[in-house]
Formats: sequence, structure tokens, C-alpha cells
Amino acid sequence: MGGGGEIVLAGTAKKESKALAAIGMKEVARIERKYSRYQPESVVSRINDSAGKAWVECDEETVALLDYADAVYRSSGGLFDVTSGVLRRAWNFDKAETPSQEALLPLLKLVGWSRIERQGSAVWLPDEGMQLDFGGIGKEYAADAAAELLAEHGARHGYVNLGGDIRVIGPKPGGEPWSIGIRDPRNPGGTIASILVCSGAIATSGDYERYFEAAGRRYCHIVNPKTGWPVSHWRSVTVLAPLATTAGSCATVAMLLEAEGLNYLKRSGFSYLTVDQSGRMFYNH
Amino acid sequence: MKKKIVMAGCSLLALLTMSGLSGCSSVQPWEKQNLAKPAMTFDRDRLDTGYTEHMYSSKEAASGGSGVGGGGCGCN
Amino acid sequence: MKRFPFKTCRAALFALLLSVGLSANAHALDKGDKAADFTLPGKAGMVKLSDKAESVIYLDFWASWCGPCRQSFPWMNQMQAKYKAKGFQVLAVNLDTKTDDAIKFLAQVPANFTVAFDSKGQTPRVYGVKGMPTSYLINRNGKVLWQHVGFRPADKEELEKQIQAALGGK
Amino acid sequence: MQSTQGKKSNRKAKVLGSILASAAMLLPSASKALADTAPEEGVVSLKYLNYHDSQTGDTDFTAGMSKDRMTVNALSLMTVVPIAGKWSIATTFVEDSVTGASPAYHGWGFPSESKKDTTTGASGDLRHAGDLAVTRYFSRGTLTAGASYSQESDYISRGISLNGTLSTESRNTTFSLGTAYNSDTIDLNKPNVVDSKKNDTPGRKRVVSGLFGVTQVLSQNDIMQLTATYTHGDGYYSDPYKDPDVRPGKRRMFTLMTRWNHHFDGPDGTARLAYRYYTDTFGIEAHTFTAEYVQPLPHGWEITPLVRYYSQSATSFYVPTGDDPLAPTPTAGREYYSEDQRLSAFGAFSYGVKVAKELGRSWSADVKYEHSEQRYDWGINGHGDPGIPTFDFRSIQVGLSRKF
Repeated sequence: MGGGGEIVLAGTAKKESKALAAIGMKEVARIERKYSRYQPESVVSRINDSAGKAWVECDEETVALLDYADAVYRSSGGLFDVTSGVLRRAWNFDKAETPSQEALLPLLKLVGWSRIERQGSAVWLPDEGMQLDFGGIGKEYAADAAAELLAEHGARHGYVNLGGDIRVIGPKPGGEPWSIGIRDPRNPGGTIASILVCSGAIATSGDYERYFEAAGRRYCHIVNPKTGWPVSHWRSVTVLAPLATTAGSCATVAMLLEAEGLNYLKRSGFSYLTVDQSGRMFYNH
Repeated sequence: MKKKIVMAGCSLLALLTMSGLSGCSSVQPWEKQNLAKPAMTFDRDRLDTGYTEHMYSSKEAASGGSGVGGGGCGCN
Repeated sequence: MKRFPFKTCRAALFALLLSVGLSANAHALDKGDKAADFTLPGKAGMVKLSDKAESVIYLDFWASWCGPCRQSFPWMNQMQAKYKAKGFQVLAVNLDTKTDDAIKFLAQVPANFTVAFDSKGQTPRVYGVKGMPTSYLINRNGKVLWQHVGFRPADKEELEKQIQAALGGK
Repeated sequence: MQSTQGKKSNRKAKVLGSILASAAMLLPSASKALADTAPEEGVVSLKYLNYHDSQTGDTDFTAGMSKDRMTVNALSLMTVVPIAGKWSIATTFVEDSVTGASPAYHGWGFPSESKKDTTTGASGDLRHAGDLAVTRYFSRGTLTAGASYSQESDYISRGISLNGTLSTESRNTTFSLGTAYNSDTIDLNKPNVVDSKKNDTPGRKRVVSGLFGVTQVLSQNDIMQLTATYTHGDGYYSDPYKDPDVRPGKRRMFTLMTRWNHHFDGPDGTARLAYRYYTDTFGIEAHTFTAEYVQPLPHGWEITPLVRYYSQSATSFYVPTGDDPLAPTPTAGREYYSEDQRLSAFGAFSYGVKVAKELGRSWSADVKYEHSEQRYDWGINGHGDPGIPTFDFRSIQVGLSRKF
């Protein structure tokens, strides 16, 4: 999943907070190890290696994650597709070159969540070379999982922050909300707004995390699975929702829906703040 | 002769409604599954009723009864 | 041409109208009453109202044959999802005399909230249900905040405000 | 296959699973189509009617008086659009075309030197009609304002109506109150109008009507409705195409209708019974009994056989046929007179059947056949006119409708 992680706890003795934070971090590490494409023995790698060859039995947590991926796929009208990670092979952000259509076509054939087959807790990727990638879900899910675990262990005040996706465990000890700044998509050090949050989660999806610019245009890592090309309408989308998993998916889907993203966020009923390519902000909070 | 019939009609109306109101045990809102069926309602297929009433009233002297309003016609 | 005896007939009709007393039966749960507890069979195991004591409960009495009830389900799904994290629970009590009518309905209309079955109609009697559907909002300490009869799309906004108010004030 | 280590991680998996489940529930849908809100019971329906009537002289007195009379083809479209459960707007359009005519006088249309043969008695042309009703729904009642318009080559009718209903708290008793005003104009200078009537008083008619009804739930399977209507009409009632035909200039009508629907738990069928009592100042008194039985069948089929009996007395100014049914009867010394057979005493039996089919959740189609036969000696309201040949009509209706 990449990106730094921090757990802030308040209202308990330093030693106890440290122990609690360690438990949280252990949970984040477990999820990262289990669902990372880079770790050879992770569940995701095992599924990807059996693509086109064999069915793979999954444990309850993985089945829940696959169900969630399906829910987001349907909710986004097919744009949020966990099998679109394979397109990253055509987009090398270090070389700063746009891929040719010939390079993209074979990869596009390997994308298609609707072609994944599932029987009970087993999953089958029909074509060799197809790949699952929980990148768009895993980080936010880990934040939720860690926060729930800490709350279970008695933590009442604090939050879990994984690379900008934050799940609040509870307000500051006195009950005041945490003040969370939203990064300026075009000025790494600066923030464009800050939101007071005492419960729920906040996640941001932007075109500034991994990108390159060529011929005056910016190509970011959020790729439309149907065209194979990166989205360009929004600079960043920030969503406030009860769970980080939901906030993260809504932000990413809004980015993928481009112009239609605003209506999607309005229908979600969550608070949001978006910045378009001209720098104009749209929000309802 | 007519007077008697009309009086009978009115008193029948009054009698039935009175008995209807106090007599029967009142049906609870959640016991109305049969009453909710379309066949149990009184204005079910308006176009069918429209044609049927129109046909009979243009071939018989009597007309109306279930409602007021609606277009007249020179059906002769 | 004899005079037509309309006068007498009209008099009889109006007499009838005046004599009809609009009977309002006595017992019903009013605002501020304690919500009567009950235990009913649910989709998976028994459902007890007081088990949900900590949360704000939207108690809805419905039946498969009732049109407005069908329209309220998508909205109840949305409310349940939107405010679940804030401790909001929809509890939909089905009053079909034949429970498998309800099962057939639930196969067609998704219900992402707790459903219980009362084919004998005991709980609606206690709560004084007047029409179908009838919903009650019960706050965290078990008091009935209000009763709402029927369901119309135009009611959604007002109902959601009431739910937010109930959730807001701990 | 990773084995789950013991009960603790199994419970944890459940907690984590529930995070993802509730996260999934919170997701809005991209396309509106996904969120399937239940239909608000809006309806669009189309109905075609083919009507044909004929007359058969099957008694020795009316021998030879058999003739096909009239054919009507009609098409009607209705839409009901609900608005946020508070309002609904219903519109209906009808276009019917009439060919052939009803008899201008006794024995009209039969070759006989003694009569002047007028060509037609009915407008062989198109009629267009439409009405609009706006209904406001309250918690225990409704209010409906309606407007109607009907036009054919020689007749224009305009009407407005207001109807309200109010239920008791238990909704077991509903009162309804209604009133309507109709204004019709008859074009008297059409070519086929009988010469003597061309300069009659202006062809206008104004009708005011009122309605009072009570609908009462009697049991879980029984509901009854009593409706009384009173109509007060003034103006031109004579028929411009018929001679001899002079009718009174005002008409008061009173109807009392009792309807009772009973549901049978066993076959899940419904019996629908109705009795209408009618009386008016033309001297007509009529009884109408109708009975239907709606029987649902598997796969969305539904069949409804129906029977109807009707009996009416003659108007006080009906001129019966003399000893020769073909010859006109002298009308000297009478203020009002008419030979229109619809004003004579008769009885009528009708039977029919309607078959409907549900097509998926929103479409439904239906076909209805009905046949009615009138005979002068089938009535219970006094002796009929044997000179009137038996009259039959049959109708076929085909309908299609869609809920949305």
C-alpha cells in the first residue's frame, strides 16, 4: 500500500498509548502483508499466480473484501475495477511517456471484474495474466480495522492516519474535534482547508500522489479501466464518511466519474470537498 | 307509488349504513390484506367502466349512479 | 305530473350524516410513553426491542400487500445505511397473517435492516397502529418521540430531520 | 488454504467482515437506475372498443324488421401521474367514430311507401372527448377537481366537477361528496336536422349533479358502498334528428346505488355485486343488477365472468306503436311525445367475460367481450311495446396498461 502511517492516541499514559499504538500498527502491517501485490506469499499474489489455472479458496476476510470490491464495482457503474491494476504496466510514471494503443490493447483485455468467477468462498481469474489489486481499498480498510481494534482495547481519543486516509477513534480528551487539514493538490506543503472531525473518517483521492506531466498535460495513477487512460477532471476529491473504506472508495469513484463525480457525491449524502483543474472548489459541509 | 319507492330507498340507505358502522367489529388496519386487492376496490379499470357506462346509458334511459362529472355526448 | 318527493329524501340523508359519530378508540401509545417491549421471530433468530436499547429505533409496522410500505423500503435502507454508525436502527415488524407472503415480498424488495414477524398482530394493537404503514421513533432511553401514519415520498425530508434530531441530542 | 487459527481470529474476521459489509451499504449508486425506488403507482393505459348493435324482428308482429344498426370504434388513452404521494394528475382522451344510425322513428329504415325515408338519424362522424382530474391526497381524505370536454360535429359538451372523500381514523368508513356542472350545446342547423326543429329554442342544456356516498368495511372480506346521486337538468332534451320527438325541457334524476364486494379466502376470488335504483321526472324507473366474479389464475392470468339484468318503465310521453309497427302513431293533443324505443318499457339481460394477464411487474393486458339483449317483455316495470323488435348489442374491448 505504501505511504507513511501514524496512530495518534490521547488521554492515556504515554506507556499505555505506545502499547496500544503498537497493536494498531501490527494490524495495519498484517493487512498490508496479506493483501500486497509486492509480497510473493500474500493472498493477492497467490490468487494472481493461479489466474487462468486454478480456483483459489479464500478465508472469510478475503471473501468480505471481494464482496466489497464487487459492491464498489456496481456502485461506480463498472469504473472502480480491482482488476485494472494490470494497466499500470503500460503507465511507467518514471519514463514520463504515454503508452501507444498497441501497448494498451492487450492489457485492456486482461481487465474485467465482471469476468471473475466466484463459487462460495473460492475465486477464479479466467485468463492468465489477470491481476487483482486491492490498492484502492486496502489502505482505508486497514485504517478502519486498526481503529476498531484500538477502540476494542479501550482507546477513546485519537485517530489512525495511513497516507492521508484518516479514521477517527474518538475526539480529543476534552471532547473537542480533531482539526484535519486537506492538502493543496498543487502545493505539497500547503493546505486548502481544514475540517473539524470528532468521529467517522476522511479520505482524499488526488492526481498529485503519483503522476507525470507530458506536453502540458498531467497523467495521474487513477486510470479509467474502460479506456486505459488516466482521469483528468478533478485535481482532488476529499470525502467525510462514517468509515474510511467508504470515504476512500467514494473519493476514488468520484475521480473516476470525472464530471459526473459531483452528482455521485451529492447522492452519497456525505460531506465532500473537490478541486477541479481550474482550481475551483466545490463542497457541502 | 314513486314516493313510496324513494322513501324505501332512503331508509334502506340510512338503515344499512347505521348497522354497518356500529354493528360490525372494526377491522384493524393490518387485517386488510384482502381489502387491499385491486378486485376489492370500486374504481378499478376506469377506461373499461367509461366505455361500459357510455354504452349502456346511450342504449337505455337510465344512467349514472357511481359518480358525477365526465363528458356528455349527443349519442342518439 | 306529480311533484317529485325530493325534499323528504334529502332530509333523511342529512339526518344520517349527523348521527354518525366518528369513533376514536381509546388506547394508543402517545408521544413520551415508554415503548412497550416485545420479542418476535426475525429473519435469523429472535428479535427483542430492548436489546437495541442503546440506539435510536425507527419501529415500522408494515405488510406485503400495502403499497406505501413497498415505497418506504428503499428509503429505510438508505436511512439505515446512512446513520448506522451513529447508532440508528430500523426495526420493521411485518403484520402479514401468512408470513410466507412477507418472505416472497422480501425476496423481491431488499431490506438491509432488522425484520421481525408478528402474524397474530399483538404488537400493533399495543402500539395503537391506525394505518399501514405506521412508524414510531424511539429514542435511546426507550421513549416514543412520535408516531407517523402512512408513507409518502414527500414525508422523507421531514422524517429524516426528525431522525437526525433524535440522533443529535444524545 | 490458510486455516483460521482458533476461535479468536474467527471472531475478529467477523468484526472485520462487518466493517466491509456496512461500508458496502453506505455506497451510493452511480446510476440512478440502480436505486430501484418502488413505482409510485403511475399508470398509462390504452383501451380499444368495437361495438356493434342490431335489431331482429323475431315475433310475428315485428316480422321483417331485422336490420344491422350501428357500429362504433373507439380508442381511449389514460395516464395517471402521482406526484410525491401528495398529488396525482389523471388525463383521459377518447376518440370514437360512429357509423350507422339508431331508428329515427318506429320502423325507420324499412322499405315502405307510406313513410318519408330520412337518410340518417345519427352523426356518422368522429367524436373527441377528454378529461383532466387533479387529486390532492390528505392523511385521511382526498379532493379531486375535474374538467371535461367532448366535441362532435353537432354537439359540444363542457363540464367541471369537484369530489371529496373523508375517512374515519380507523379508515373503515369513508364518506364521499361530489358535485358537477355540465353545459352542452347542440348545433341545430346541420343538414340532417328535422326541418321543423331548425328554429327551436337554442340547442343548449345545463346539468348540475350532486353525489353523497358512504363506503363501509364490514369485515376482512367484505366492503359495501352506498351512493346517492341527484341530477338537475334544464334545456334541450329533444332529439333533433327524430320526428316525431318533442321532450320536456327539464329533467330531474335520482339514483341510489348499493355495491358490495366479497372476497372468498378459499379460491382467493372476489364477487362484486351492485344494484342501482334509478328514477326521473320523465317517468322512468329502472332497476339494474350486475354481478361479476374475479378469479385469479396461475401465471398472472385472471378471468372475470359477468352478468347483468336491467329493467325500465316507459316514459310518460313515449308513443307506443299502433297496430301497424311501421306506421307512425298520431301525436295530436300531446304536449310531449317520442317514438324513441329507448324510452319504452323493456328488460335486458347481458353476459360477458373479461380475461386479463399480468406481463411482468409493470405491464398488463386484458380482453373483454359483452353481449346485451333487450326485449319488450323482459322488464318488471310495466308492460313493454310489442312493436319494438328485439335489440342486441355486443362489445369487444382490448386493453394494455403499464405501471411506472
